[in-house]
This record gives sequence, C-alpha cells and structure tokens, in this order.
Amino acid sequence: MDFNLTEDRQMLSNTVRRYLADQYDFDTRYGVLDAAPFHSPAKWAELSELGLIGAFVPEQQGGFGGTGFDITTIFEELGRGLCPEPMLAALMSARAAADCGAAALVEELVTGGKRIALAVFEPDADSLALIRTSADKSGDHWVLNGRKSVVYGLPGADGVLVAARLDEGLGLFLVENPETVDYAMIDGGGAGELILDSATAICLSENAGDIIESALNAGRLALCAEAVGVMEVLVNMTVDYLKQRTQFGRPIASFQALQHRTVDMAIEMEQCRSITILAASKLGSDAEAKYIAMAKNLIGRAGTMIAEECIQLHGGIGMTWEYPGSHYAKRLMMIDHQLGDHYAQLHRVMAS
Amino acid sequence: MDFNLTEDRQMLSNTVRRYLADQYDFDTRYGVLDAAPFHSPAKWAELSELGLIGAFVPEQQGGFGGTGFDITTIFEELGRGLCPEPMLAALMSARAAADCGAAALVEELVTGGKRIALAVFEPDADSLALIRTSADKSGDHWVLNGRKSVVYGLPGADGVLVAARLDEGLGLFLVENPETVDYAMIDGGGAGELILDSATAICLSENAGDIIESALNAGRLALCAEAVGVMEVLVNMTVDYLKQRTQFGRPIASFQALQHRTVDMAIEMEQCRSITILAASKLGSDAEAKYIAMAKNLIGRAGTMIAEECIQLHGGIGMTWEYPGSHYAKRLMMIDHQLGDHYAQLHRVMAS
Amino acid sequence: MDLSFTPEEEAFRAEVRAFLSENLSPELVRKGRNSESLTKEEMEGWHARLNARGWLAVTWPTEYGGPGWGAVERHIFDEECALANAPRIVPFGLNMLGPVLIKFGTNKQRAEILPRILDGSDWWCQGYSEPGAGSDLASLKTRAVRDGGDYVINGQKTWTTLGQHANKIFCLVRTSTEGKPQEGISFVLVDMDAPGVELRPIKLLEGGHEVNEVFFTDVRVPVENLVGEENKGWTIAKYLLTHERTNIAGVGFSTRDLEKLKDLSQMLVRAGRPLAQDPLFAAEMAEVEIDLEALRVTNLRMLSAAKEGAASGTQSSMLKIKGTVIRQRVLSLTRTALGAAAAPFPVEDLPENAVTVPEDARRAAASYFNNRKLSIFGGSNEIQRNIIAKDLFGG
Amino acid sequence: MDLSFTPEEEAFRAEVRAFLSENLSPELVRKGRNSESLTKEEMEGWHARLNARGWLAVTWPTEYGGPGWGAVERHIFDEECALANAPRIVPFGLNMLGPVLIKFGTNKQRAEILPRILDGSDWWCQGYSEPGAGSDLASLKTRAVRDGGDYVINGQKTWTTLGQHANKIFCLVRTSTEGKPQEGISFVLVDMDAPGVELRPIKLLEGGHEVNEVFFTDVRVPVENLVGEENKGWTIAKYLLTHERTNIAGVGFSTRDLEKLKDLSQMLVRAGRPLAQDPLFAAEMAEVEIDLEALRVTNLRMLSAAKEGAASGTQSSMLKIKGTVIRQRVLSLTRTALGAAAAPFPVEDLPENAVTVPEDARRAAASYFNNRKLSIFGGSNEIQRNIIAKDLFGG
Repeated sequence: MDFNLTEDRQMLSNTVRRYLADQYDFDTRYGVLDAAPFHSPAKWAELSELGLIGAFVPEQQGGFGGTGFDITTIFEELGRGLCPEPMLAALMSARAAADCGAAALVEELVTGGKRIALAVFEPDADSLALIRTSADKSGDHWVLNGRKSVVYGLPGADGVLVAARLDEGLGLFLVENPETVDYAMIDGGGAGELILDSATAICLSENAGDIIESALNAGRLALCAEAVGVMEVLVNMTVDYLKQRTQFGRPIASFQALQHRTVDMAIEMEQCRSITILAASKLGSDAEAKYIAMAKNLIGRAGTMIAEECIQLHGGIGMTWEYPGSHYAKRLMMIDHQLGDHYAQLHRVMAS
Repeated sequence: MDFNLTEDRQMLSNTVRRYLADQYDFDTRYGVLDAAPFHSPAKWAELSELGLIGAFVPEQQGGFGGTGFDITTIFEELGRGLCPEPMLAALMSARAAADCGAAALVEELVTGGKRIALAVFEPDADSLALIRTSADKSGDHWVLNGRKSVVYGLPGADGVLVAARLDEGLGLFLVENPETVDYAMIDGGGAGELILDSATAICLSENAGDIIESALNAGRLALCAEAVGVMEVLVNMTVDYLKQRTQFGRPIASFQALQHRTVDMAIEMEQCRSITILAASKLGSDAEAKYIAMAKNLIGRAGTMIAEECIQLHGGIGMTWEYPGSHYAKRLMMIDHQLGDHYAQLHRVMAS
Repeated sequence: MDLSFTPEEEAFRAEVRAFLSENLSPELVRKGRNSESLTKEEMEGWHARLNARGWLAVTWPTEYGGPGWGAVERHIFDEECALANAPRIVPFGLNMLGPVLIKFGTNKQRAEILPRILDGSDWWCQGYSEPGAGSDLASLKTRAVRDGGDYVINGQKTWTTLGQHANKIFCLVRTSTEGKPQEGISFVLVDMDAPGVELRPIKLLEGGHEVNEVFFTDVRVPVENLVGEENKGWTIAKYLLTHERTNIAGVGFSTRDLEKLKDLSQMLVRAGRPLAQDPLFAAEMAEVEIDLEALRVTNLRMLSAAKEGAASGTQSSMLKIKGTVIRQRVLSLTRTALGAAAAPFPVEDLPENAVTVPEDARRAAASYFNNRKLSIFGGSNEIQRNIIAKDLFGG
Repeated sequence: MDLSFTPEEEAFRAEVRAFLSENLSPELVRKGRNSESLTKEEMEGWHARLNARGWLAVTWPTEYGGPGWGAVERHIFDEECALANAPRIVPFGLNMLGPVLIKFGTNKQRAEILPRILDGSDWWCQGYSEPGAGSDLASLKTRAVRDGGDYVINGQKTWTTLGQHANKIFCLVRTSTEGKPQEGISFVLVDMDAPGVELRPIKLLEGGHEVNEVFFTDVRVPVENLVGEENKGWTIAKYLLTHERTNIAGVGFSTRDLEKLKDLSQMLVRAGRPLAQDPLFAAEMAEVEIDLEALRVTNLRMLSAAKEGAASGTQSSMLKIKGTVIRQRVLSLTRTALGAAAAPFPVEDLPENAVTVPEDARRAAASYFNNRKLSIFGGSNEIQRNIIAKDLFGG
C-alpha cells in the first residue's frame, strides 16, 4: 500500500499547479468565458507543451502516461485551478483515437498540433445503445447524419470524433470542419451542438462500442478528480471565510452549527478523494465501469452537498459573480451533469 | 378553514389524555410488556368504557364517530401516552366488521364485550393481491387454511377477522378461538402468528377487498396520528433534557449545533401534524389512499429522523430502558414497520 | 377541523383568477414561466393594473388605499398569482416602507409618500445590509451626522435589490455611537439622485443583475426625512422583521415549479424512457410533493392561527426554512432533470437550434443558482433557526 | 499510488484466516452472525485461544507479549475477524490499561498486572464516565482522599461496559479540587470485590445488559494502585483518547453486515418480488455500499499515513463519524428490510414457529437499537466534530 504520488506524477502535479496559479488567474478566466471558443488557444498551447495530453495516453500508444493516476493527478489540479480549457474533450478523444490505432492523429493531438472533441450523446440518447446518428459508406468516404448534443470542447476544435450507428454496432468517425452551434457553459468553458447533415467523415473504427465506453469512463474518472480539486478549494475557502467574517462581535467560525457543517463537508471531501483513488486504480481492469460509476455517484451526491453548503455558509458573498467561490461551486454542481449524473451512475452500479 | 377540534373531540381528547396520565403510567406499562396478552385487560375495559371503540365507528353503523378526525384525535393521545393497548387492532376490526354489516358483532366490540383483531398479511404477502390463505365452504361453515403473520393485538383476542382468498376475490371471516403463537413486540404491545389449519370460520363478506383496504387505510391514518403524539413528547423531552443537562460548565442547550438540530426536529413534527390533518380530512373520499400513503411516507421519514436525533441528543441516557424517551423513540421507529413502511407508501404515491 | 375555504373565499379566488386572466399579458406569463427578468416598465405596468383594481397595497388599511383583506384573502391572492406566473410585487415601497410609515410616520409623511408609492411615482429600495453587517444589523456603520437642518450621510449599503430602478431609498443609519449598538440607529429616507449617492451593480453567480451596492459620500438629507424618533430606528427594523410577513412559505411558487417539473419529467427522455419513469427520480419528486402538501397545510394552520391573533415569529421562521428548502429542492430536481442540456449558458442571443429542451426549462440551472439566495437573503435559514431555538429553549 | 497489499501482507491474511477457521467454534460464529451476546466463558475462551497464538495483546510491544504487528497487520487481523464473525476482543485490559501501564506504570505494576491480563486471570473494566460527566470528563466528581497508605474513594461511575464480568476496574478519580478541573484527576486501580464497591446493571433500550453503574462507598485502595503521578491522570486519559485507536472505522463490521443485508434482500419478498429488486431499496443499499468502499480507502489512507507517523486526531475522528454513520445506516436498512416481521421481541424462548425470518435476522431491530450507541459512546460524534473543527479552524 502506498498513497503517495510517484516522483514523476508529483512533478507533473506541481508543474500544472504552478502554471495555473501563475498563468491562469481569475481575470484570465473571466476573459474567456463570454466569447467563442470559450477558452484561450494560447494557454491551451502552453498546457499541451507541458505534456498534459501526452500524459493521458499510454506509452505504447504514443503518449507517456495513460494510467488512472496520470489522469487524476492532472485533473485534480485543473479542478483546483478552475481551468476552463477543454481538457476533458482532449482526454476522451485522444484515448479513443489511440484505442482505434490512429497513431498519426494521436501524435498530432499529443503535440498540440490539433485539438479535437468527442461527440457521443444526442438529445434523446444518453447511452450508446440509444444513438441514432447514422453512418453510411458512399464510395471511399463515409457520410454521417444526425445530431450530437452538448459536445464538450467543440467550439474552435479542429475536428470531432463522432460515434455513429452502422448496420451492426457503433463506429467512430473523424469529422473535420464540422457544422456546429457553439455556446458557453454556465460553469465555464464551451460546448456545442454538432449538426451532421450528410457530413463527410473518415472512419477510425467500425467496431468502436468498447473504445467509446472506455473513453467515457476515462472522462468520468477525470471529472471525479477535477471535482476533488474543486472541493478542496471550496472547503478551504469556507474555513477561511468563517474565520475572517465576524457577526454579533465574533468570528462566525465560532458558531458550532457552522463548524459542524463545515466538518461534514471536509469528511465528504476525504471520502470523494478515496473513492476517486479507488476508481483510478481500477481503470483498465474489468471492474472499471463499476468503480468509476461508484465514484461519480458519490462525487455527485457529495458535490451537491459541498457546493450548496459552501454558498450557504458564505451568505450573500457566495452568491456573487465576483467571488471566485461561486464559480467553483457552480463547476462542482455542473460536473454532476456531465457524462451521466448520480442517478445514472447509481443505476449502473445497481445493474453491475 | 378551521384547525380547532370540535368541542366533543376536544373533550374526548382530554378524557383520553387524563385517563392515560392518571391510570397508565410507565410502571403500568412496564408491567404488561413481558407476559401475554402484553396489555392490560382491565385497562382495556376502562378505555372501552370511555367510548374509544365507539368513536371509531360511524353512527349509522352503531358507533358515534368514525371520521378521520375522530381517529386522529384518539390516536394522537394514545401516542402521547405511549399506550400499548391493542387499539389499532380494535379500530381496524371494528371498521371492517361495520362495513360488512355485522351489526351484532359491532355492538359487542363497541361495548367492549369482545375484543378481536384483523389478520391480513402473510410472510410473503404484504398486499391484498398476494394473499394465499384460502377459504373453502364445507357444508354450512367455512374452512380456512394458511398462515397470517404479525397480527397486531392477537394475543388474548376473543377472535380474529381473517382475509382469505375465494375463487374470486377476497372474503372476510371470523375465526373464534384461533390457534396462535403470541409474542411481545420490541416497542410494546403484542402480536402473533395465526396458524389456520382447517380452521372453522364464519363468513362476514365474500367480497371484502375494498372493505379490508379501507380498514387498513384507517389503521395507517391512526398510526400517523399516534406518531404525531409520540413526536411531540420526544421533541419536548429533548428540549427539556438539553436545558437541564450541563457539560463544560453550561447547559448543552446553549450549543448551537444541538439547537439547530432540535429546531429541525420541531419543524418536521409540524409537517407531520399537517399531513396527518390533511390525510384525516380525506378519509372516506376517493383520494383517501393517496393522501394516507403520503402521510405515512412522511411520518416514516420524519419519524426515523426524530427518533434517531432524540436518542443521539440525549447521549447515553437515551440508550437506557429506564428512560421513557427510549421507548417513545422505539415506538416511533417501529410505526414505520406497520401496515407498509415509507418505501411501500412512496410506491403507492408514485402509482397514484 | 375543516380544511376547506368558505364559499366567500372561493368566490374571491374566482375573482382573482378572472382578474389575472384578463390582465396578465402573454409576454408576462411567458417571462414568468421561463424565469426571465422583467423590465422596469413591465413591473410598473403590472403594479398599475393592480392599483387600478385596488389590489396593490395588500397590507395597508383601507383608509390608505389597501383592499381590506385578511390573511386568508392575501394567501389566496398570492397563491393564484404564483400559479398564474404573475410578476411578484416589488415589496420595498408597498410591503415595507408603507406599513412603517403607517405605524411610525408623521401625517405629512403619510400624505406625501403613500400616494406616490401607489401610483408608481416613486420606486423605493432598501438600504439595510452593509458589507460587515448582514444578519447582524446592529453592527451597521453608515453614519448620519446632524448638520443644521440636515443629516450628512457617509457609508455603504449592499444587497440593495432592484436599486437600479429606484429613485428613493430607505436606510438604517447610525446617528449615535453611544449605548448598546442597537440604540444609535435611525431610519431615514434618501433621494437616489441626491449628490453623493452612487449605485454599483452586483452581478450574481448565475450572471443576473438584481442587487446593488449603494455608496453615500457626504449625502445631505433634510431632518424631516427621519421616520420615527432619532436613535429609535431599531424599533422600526424589528417591527419590519417580526411584522407578519406575507407569503413567506412560497407555497404557490413551489406548486407552480413542481408542476413544471412534473410536466418536464414526462417530456424528457432518460435511458430511453420518460424521466418520470425512472423510479429514483420519481421517488424524489414524490417526496418533495409530499413535503409540499404538508407545508401547504402548515401554512394554512399558521395563517389560521394568525387570523386568531396567535401567529408567532417561530411560525414564520418555520415557514421560511421549510418553504425555501422545498422550493430549492424542486429547482434542484429541475436542473438535474435536464442532464447535460442544463449546462448551456442561457444568454439571450443563443441561436434557436442550440436549444434541445423546452423553452421554459432553458433557465433551469440559472434559476437554481439564483434561488440559492432564498435561504440566505431576508434572514438566512441559520438566523431563522436561531429565532426558533430562542423560542424553544427560552432564550 | 498502490492500493494492493504486499505478498507478505497477503500471506499474513491467509494465516489469520486459517487460524480463525481452525479456532472459531460454530457456536461462536452462530452467535456472531445473529448478534447474540456471548457468555463470560465464551469470551474468556476466545481470549485464551488468541493468547495461545500470541495474537491477543495486539497493541503491546513484543517484550510484553505483543505480536509486533504494524498498523496494516492489525487492520488485516481486525478485518478478517469481523468477516469471520469472531468475537470482539474485550478492550479494557488489553487495549486500554495495558498500553497505559506500558507507558505510565511502574516496573512492578507492569510485571504484576500485564501477565494477568494476558492469561485471563483479571478482567478489567473502565470507570471513566459519571452521571454528570460523560463527554466532559474534566468535571468528574468521584473523590479519592489520601488516608495514610490508602486512598478512600467515594462516588459513582457509569456506562461501565461488561463490568458484570470484571474483577478489577481502572478509574479516573478526583484527588484535588484545586487549579483547573483537569488538574486534580488521578488514575487508580481498584478491586471490584473491595468492600464498598457495588455494581448495578443498566438495561439498554433494546433490553440487553452490557453496561453498569459502579458505586464507591469508602472504598480503600493502597496508594501503590496509583498509575502515573497523583493529579496527572488527565495526561493518561488524553493519551488513551488520542492514542491511535485500532479499528475505529469498523470497516470489517460494516462489510460483514452489508453482505448479510444483501443476502437478506434476495431472500425476503416484498410486493411479490425479492426486496433487492425494489429500486428504491436497492438504491439505498448501493449508496451505502459506495460510501463504505470510499471509507475502506479512507481508512487505508489514514492507516498508511499513521505508518509514516502522520496520523492525527482529526483523522480518527473522521473515521469514527463516517464509520458509525455507515454502520448504523446498514443496520437501519436491515431492520427496515424485515418489514412487519422486525417487531417481535427477540426473546430466547420464542417458539420456533413464531419466526418467519432467517435466524440471523431475528435480532435486526434489537441490533439496530443497540448500535445507536456507536455514535454516542467513546466520544459522541458531536465531540468528534468539535475535535475536527478545532483542527480546521485552529482552536
């Protein structure tokens, strides 16, 4: 048993943390929230140069990491820094591309030459079995028809990997220059609707069901780790605020009811950290789906509690745009909406 | 709108309250917990003389009450006094007998000449549709075969009304001198297993499905009201204890975390009182089943919270047999186990 | 025990419904359903329609233009307005300053100010909270120093709701630093366009602009703008806090929001079936519906007690706590119901084809975040618990 | 990051399992599964078997007869014992007095007392709490007055677990009323059969007898029965409280209980189908299983930190809180699972045909009620939250 990060991962963690602290402050973040592509291509390039995307992909597939702990180490820091860069999309698409054996594409992604997104879900399709987007072969290329909804990191992407139905099973296709409707997300970052109206596509795999599910699981794990980073900031902010704010002539940290509620936040945060470590250790194993679903269920439940308590214990100030804590709280809440919420995960656990 | 009891009901309420306070103290209660029939036939007779059982039955059916508010008024007091007498069995069987038009039997019940129980559920049958106990006509009498489980008030009863399956639908039968296995309940009072091994029976109705369900609903409503009476005592006991107990040199009532938790108990108690009033107002209407299920669901959820918090806030003393509060807490918890728990009720609400 | 309304009360309800269906424009209803902000003109227009009917100043005695309603009529009116998605009345002039002037003001103040509240000439806002004094009003620091016939005011107020539309503000200011902190506070009326008054918007976490900071720099107001006695403003503040608050449980709003959620859960597809058929989600909806049914009766019980003169601070605190908990849970479930589609930022110029959810659900996440305020503003739920605890434990 | 145990640790686990399967009698396992109380003889017999193997005093250094385990071995041992339904070790002599004597006792005390704990000659119980001093030990009132070579003790202790089996009791007593309340407390050893010691059982709410009151009337004990310095007993008490508590999260117990619940939910029929197929009940089981999986790792994380010398009071308080919450929730679900059949009082002479539920579920309600103690005794969860808050907020 060893719960310490390896030296390499500790370095990576420190690097990302230092970069975000120095180069991605809240003013930078506010500056990219409103206008497409809802992130900073310049910062994105710098983060790729730090090796983040390579760390998502195993060595034998052209990266230099790829384990569960590589993913959680990085995403915890992205959470701590509340970074709106489209790393989730990068993680999922790079892993899917790698699993399809698309070595050239992976290289472009790892070096930051290209940025792409992964489009799976549709307005009425929140699982692979329900996907209706269709792929048809037309001569030497493929044609896709359908609509993908809330595709993370779509705005400004160089391309998008699309899950589409074949006669049998699901295929994974690369669409370059996609037709999109972009928007900002309420918790930062951008997403979009992908309109596939006889879109020309390159096929990466004609049997990609497992590959896509595996990429989604990596994404879910990443979201859990991001949430843990966010939680740590929120708990610390709450403690600091209660110590500093006075009411009725004394710091409100001296009120026992508020103390106990903060303690419960801290305990849940530790539990979330634990289940995320557990899930990370299972990535790539047969039990991956079950443990990642467990983790994301707990993250969803505890995240709602921590975000709501953080706002409540801050009082009015926690309600304001100007206070960074409110943005951390929004992000934590909305993580539950990504890649299947706590209900969906609980159903997966119950079915496992 | 008027949330006051009528003068008659206020008198009835006062009478029951005074009787239990004067005649049914905790020593009396402890004295009947261990040995069959797990209640006091003498006290039972006195309670019948006060008119309680008559108050459960409408005038046109031989009683002098029978509305939802008659039931809740009495059961709230039974809860407040933590009375282990088998009133729930009396309520359900008297109403079922009345609905079957068994006027002579009702008269015996109302006057206290006879005490009977109602046996519906079986080890694997927690709803009417699943009942397997069978009734067969044999000459001029009926023969029942099967087993009824956890029949409230069975020990020492003069007879039992039994729900049994006919070729079509359910019948209701009176079995005198039943074969029983009696036991005390963990929260006071007695119940038993009813062994029907070719038991001779009198038929009260060959189409009793609605009659039985209606009796059960009256029983559920009664349990809600009893719970409200119990909750009121528990909340008051908790407040008193916190005021009187000192720790670290001051009354523990001065600790804000404990204050706020007690406040939440008090709020839930008010909510339980409200939903019970609402359910009482619907007894006999088409919406009876839905609103009584709503009430018993909330009672189950809030009752668990109030009972657990009461024990926790009392600390060690709340864990002892000697402290009356622990028995109130046990009763409140176990009410959720009677006639369908909060899950069962929620399913009924969702299906309605 | 009788939970039904009298025939007179039911007739009144029908009258309110008829009024609402005649007077509420489709645009107002649409905005209400969609949780969109109203313009100043829309709010003023709605006030004018209510005033024309004599239903605007619902808490005022008839001699000042109130409708003469009791607690039950007010409840029915509030409930019907919520169910019809009518705008909320802006309460600062009508439900706060009005009653204060009626109880503490001079005849002159009443004669001059009340009619202008009714006809919309003045839009009042509230200057209570300060950055260091939220729940703990007694510690407020904004100073008003007597100088001849004027007070000279310096300091800062915050959380001033809809201050951007107001031309007047009533304030609690410190006129003395002697004695207990509560003792040196006064209640004064200030023109928002007086020199030295500056308003800055506060953007809320979901992006909306409802509240403001108001800064006072050497602002002069005539002494006659004092309401009640100097240094006795605390009495007025307490009066307003314990003054029977109308519609504090918000049962109508929660009912309307829950109906919307139930409709939505039938429309949205999750795991290939309507969300309403997911037993876990359906169970949560059913639980909150049960809690709301109970609250409806709790509200009526307390209303009925108030009619008999027995309402207490504890009761309105209970209604506030449970009412906000329930409403916030409904809004949280509504946000959750949308799944991934809750995330798009609901800006006005989002293209139509970006939306995959019903229009009235597009602001679900924003509305959820915005309404975290319910348990914070107007006396946080923690303060409400303190109030009840004081009552339970005898101080 | 590596969550797996080393091959050596896995080998140790196999050794523990083998020991348990050879040494646990079917009757002990049956009682464990059914949450039945053990007799004194059964507990002593189990201690003797562990002692014969050298695995009884798990926290003692090897020189005194401990097995020389680290935190991980202790964890594995505790977990396997729980899963095998082995009896819990009675901790008062072994895990409390033993470490105290090793740290604070004289050589003579160690030489005389420790072997008698190991071989079962003495059964120790604990005299800490008093009716007015539970969580607030500093306010204890039992007096020990020096009289020649003796202390004369007067007062009352309570919540003395298994005192009915004990021949010895270690007590915190007040030897001085000067200075701070903590300063005049001493730690002394008393014979239960000394004149003036009287034990009265306390019946718990579910009907069981585990705890007792102990009364002291002019009880004389020789001064050499003092452990550590006079008036410095608080140091010992604190040492015991903050001394790394073994198995505080109770993960093994919760795991065993949850497995039992899951089995039960497959057997019990509700609404015509196995209870496990009720999505609402299944969801609650799944949630608590997830919480428990997380706690298992939290426990290992903190264990691992302890191995490196970084364990804190906050960590064991967190484990205590979450561990008891989870275990109590499992027991509550088990009680609920039985429906109406949970109600019969589980007396020994209940006829066989009265039981319609599996034997190991018959005490589900009693066990639920009994285990409400988990969040109360040994430092209530409120006290644990205070400890964590002190750490979080810096005192």
